[in-house]
Amino acid sequence: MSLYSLSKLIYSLNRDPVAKAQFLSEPAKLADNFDLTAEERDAFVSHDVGKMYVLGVNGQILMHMAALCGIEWSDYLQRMRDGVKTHGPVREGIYAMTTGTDEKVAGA
Amino acid sequence: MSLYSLSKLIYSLNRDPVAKAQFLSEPAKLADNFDLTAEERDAFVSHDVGKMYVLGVNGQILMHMAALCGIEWSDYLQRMRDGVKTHGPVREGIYAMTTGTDEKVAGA
Amino acid sequence: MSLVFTGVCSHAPGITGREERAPKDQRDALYGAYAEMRDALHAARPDAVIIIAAEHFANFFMNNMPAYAVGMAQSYQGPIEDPEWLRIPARTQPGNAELSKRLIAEMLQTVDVAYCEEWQFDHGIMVPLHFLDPESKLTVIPANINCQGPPLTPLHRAWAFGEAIRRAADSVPERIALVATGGISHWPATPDSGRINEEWDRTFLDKWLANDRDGMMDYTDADTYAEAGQGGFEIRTFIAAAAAAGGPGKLRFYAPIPIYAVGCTVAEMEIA
Amino acid sequence: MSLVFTGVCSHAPGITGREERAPKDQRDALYGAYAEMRDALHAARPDAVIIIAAEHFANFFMNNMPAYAVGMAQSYQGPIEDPEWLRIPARTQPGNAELSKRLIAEMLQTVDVAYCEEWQFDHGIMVPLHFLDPESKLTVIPANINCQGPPLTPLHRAWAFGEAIRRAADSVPERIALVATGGISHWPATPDSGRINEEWDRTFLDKWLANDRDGMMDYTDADTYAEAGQGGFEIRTFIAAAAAAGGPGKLRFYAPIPIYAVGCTVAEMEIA
Ligand SMILES: [Fe+3]
Ligand SMILES: [Fe+3]
Repeated sequence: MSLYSLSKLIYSLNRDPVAKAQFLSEPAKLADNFDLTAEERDAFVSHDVGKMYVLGVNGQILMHMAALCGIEWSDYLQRMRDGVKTHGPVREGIYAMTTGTDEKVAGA
Repeated sequence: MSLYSLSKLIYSLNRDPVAKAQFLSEPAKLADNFDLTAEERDAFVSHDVGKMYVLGVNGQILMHMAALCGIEWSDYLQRMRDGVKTHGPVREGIYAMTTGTDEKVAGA
Repeated sequence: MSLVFTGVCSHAPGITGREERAPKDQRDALYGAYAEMRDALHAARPDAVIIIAAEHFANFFMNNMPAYAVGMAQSYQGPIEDPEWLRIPARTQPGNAELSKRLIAEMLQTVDVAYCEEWQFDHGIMVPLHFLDPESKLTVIPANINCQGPPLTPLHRAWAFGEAIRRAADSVPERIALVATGGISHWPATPDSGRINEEWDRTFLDKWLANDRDGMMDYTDADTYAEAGQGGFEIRTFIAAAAAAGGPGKLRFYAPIPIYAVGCTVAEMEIA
Repeated sequence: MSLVFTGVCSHAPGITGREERAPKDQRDALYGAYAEMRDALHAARPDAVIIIAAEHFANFFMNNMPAYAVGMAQSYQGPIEDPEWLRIPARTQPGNAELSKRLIAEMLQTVDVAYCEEWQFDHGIMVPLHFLDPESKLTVIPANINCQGPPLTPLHRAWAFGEAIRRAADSVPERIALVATGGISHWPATPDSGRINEEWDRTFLDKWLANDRDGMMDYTDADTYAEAGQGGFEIRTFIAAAAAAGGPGKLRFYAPIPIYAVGCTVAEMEIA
């Protein structure tokens, strides 16, 4: 249930002001409270939205983390597309990508 | 919803090891995270089980806090009875006391 | 007293957060439709408005994911998102815990709702409120249907939830309004964001406007996902509204607006 | 494959935590009854055991209080209480997330359960497990009925939950056992702790053993509270078990034991 842990970490971050503050100051320490793989931990700490999307994090959670990191909307979409290009299709979770990685549906 | 806040504080305490540790080292600081009246805060910080019972905290939450404070079972029941003797009947919440304050039903 | 108003509308965060990036005529027509619905809602003089949302992991996570949930607090805060990002200022909305409790007790006779003595609004409720109650004057009771994390509640139970809301509303002396919010086809927050299946949307809307129960039940989640994206799961909120209202619907606005990432919809339904 | 076992038992923390303070003959007879039930449960060779508890604010609080909840994790930890206080060592119990998901999807057809990808066991599940599975060998799927914080789910929905569990169990290839745990009359964790209404208990048990649905439905929460205490709300777990099993019951043990704070009960029910 490692994807569950990563998702829960981002869920907490999205709703808890204390976690938000810690995320901005010491993200690695915040991540230590959750049972993550090294790959998940690295993606989280380095704000690697594309990788987290490929790891299966639901976009409805990821979107808010992206906003918190100051990632603009079209850039957020592009990073997910780039994630799929670099790391391959979404590995787990419930949503697969249904358009091409070079296809920009909106927000181009 | 102040009783709600006090109850939630004790609920968190019962299930969260981090909160437990903070409760033992700096209970006042833990209480600061919750929106309590002065009366609730005092009762919580001083482990006043009888008062918290009268304030309406559900016994199923209070029981575990009592155990955490090292209060033995019969003593826990007696403290609730004493709380009612000192502060009057339960003020809020869903449970009223149905036996007399001097009646010991079990655990005497 | 009874259910006095039922409406449905979109809640996509882009509607406010990326307002200026849509074609101006579309933006203006959509905003105008929300304003018309606002006037109709207030004209119904509700004592409380139940807002059925399909929230997005703001309050509910897979550690305890209720199929149905109803708020039971005296007030609610929102948005949980960065107000700058959503472009909706933080606000406190009045609730009514005691009224919630009476409504929930009645709903529980047939639908197993979770009750919530606290609740933070995300864009699913904030976007509708921003348009329908700009001054935070209405008493709101939030409700939720899990449309995000499978296993999802089946469509016929969403209908049962709507029926329970209607029965509960009719059982209290207060005037109750109902607003359901959700997208029809959309692929929100994914690289597919902006895809909209207009044909699918219009077919669903036709069924909804006719309050055709059987037609609305005739979707599997697999088909919905394939043709309407994960956002299409939110048709549950429209279905609950139709069950509660019982009458035919009236469409104020529909247009696919890719930068808002949803087929934007504003509609009302007669109480029958 | 089907439901292969149904039993009910008490879960009061005093049964283990204050073991030696009861009369020895009562303690021995109760412990013996649990051992008999353990043997019967294991003899049924279940692939998984659903344990319906009425937990006490260990996982569920009034911020999101589901009427019905079912676990969907690969393992579970407990007890949430101090192991010294409960005198039950901490353990990890195997779960089966994938089986949970199939069962939950079927239950959702008629009952709106919350699903939970994590769950910490409190005494409501730990005390039964301590007796019924001392070596943590069984695959467990926890379930919960809100019997603590009003508004409570009505008794006829607890019956519907039992029916849904039965239908779900019959729909999977695995052998499913069911254990429901709760008190009958009791006033747990209050100054009235130790009060037990034996007459009320025996009347309820007679109805339960006869699987008399109408008789079991014939309680209001107000009457139950007055005559059987807040702990009496937990009859919901017994009712769900009766609905799932369908047959008559067999009482292995009943005795009011005040220091254990409940009318201690161990019983099984035929699958019909
Ligand atoms: Fe949505
Ligand atoms: Fe209990």
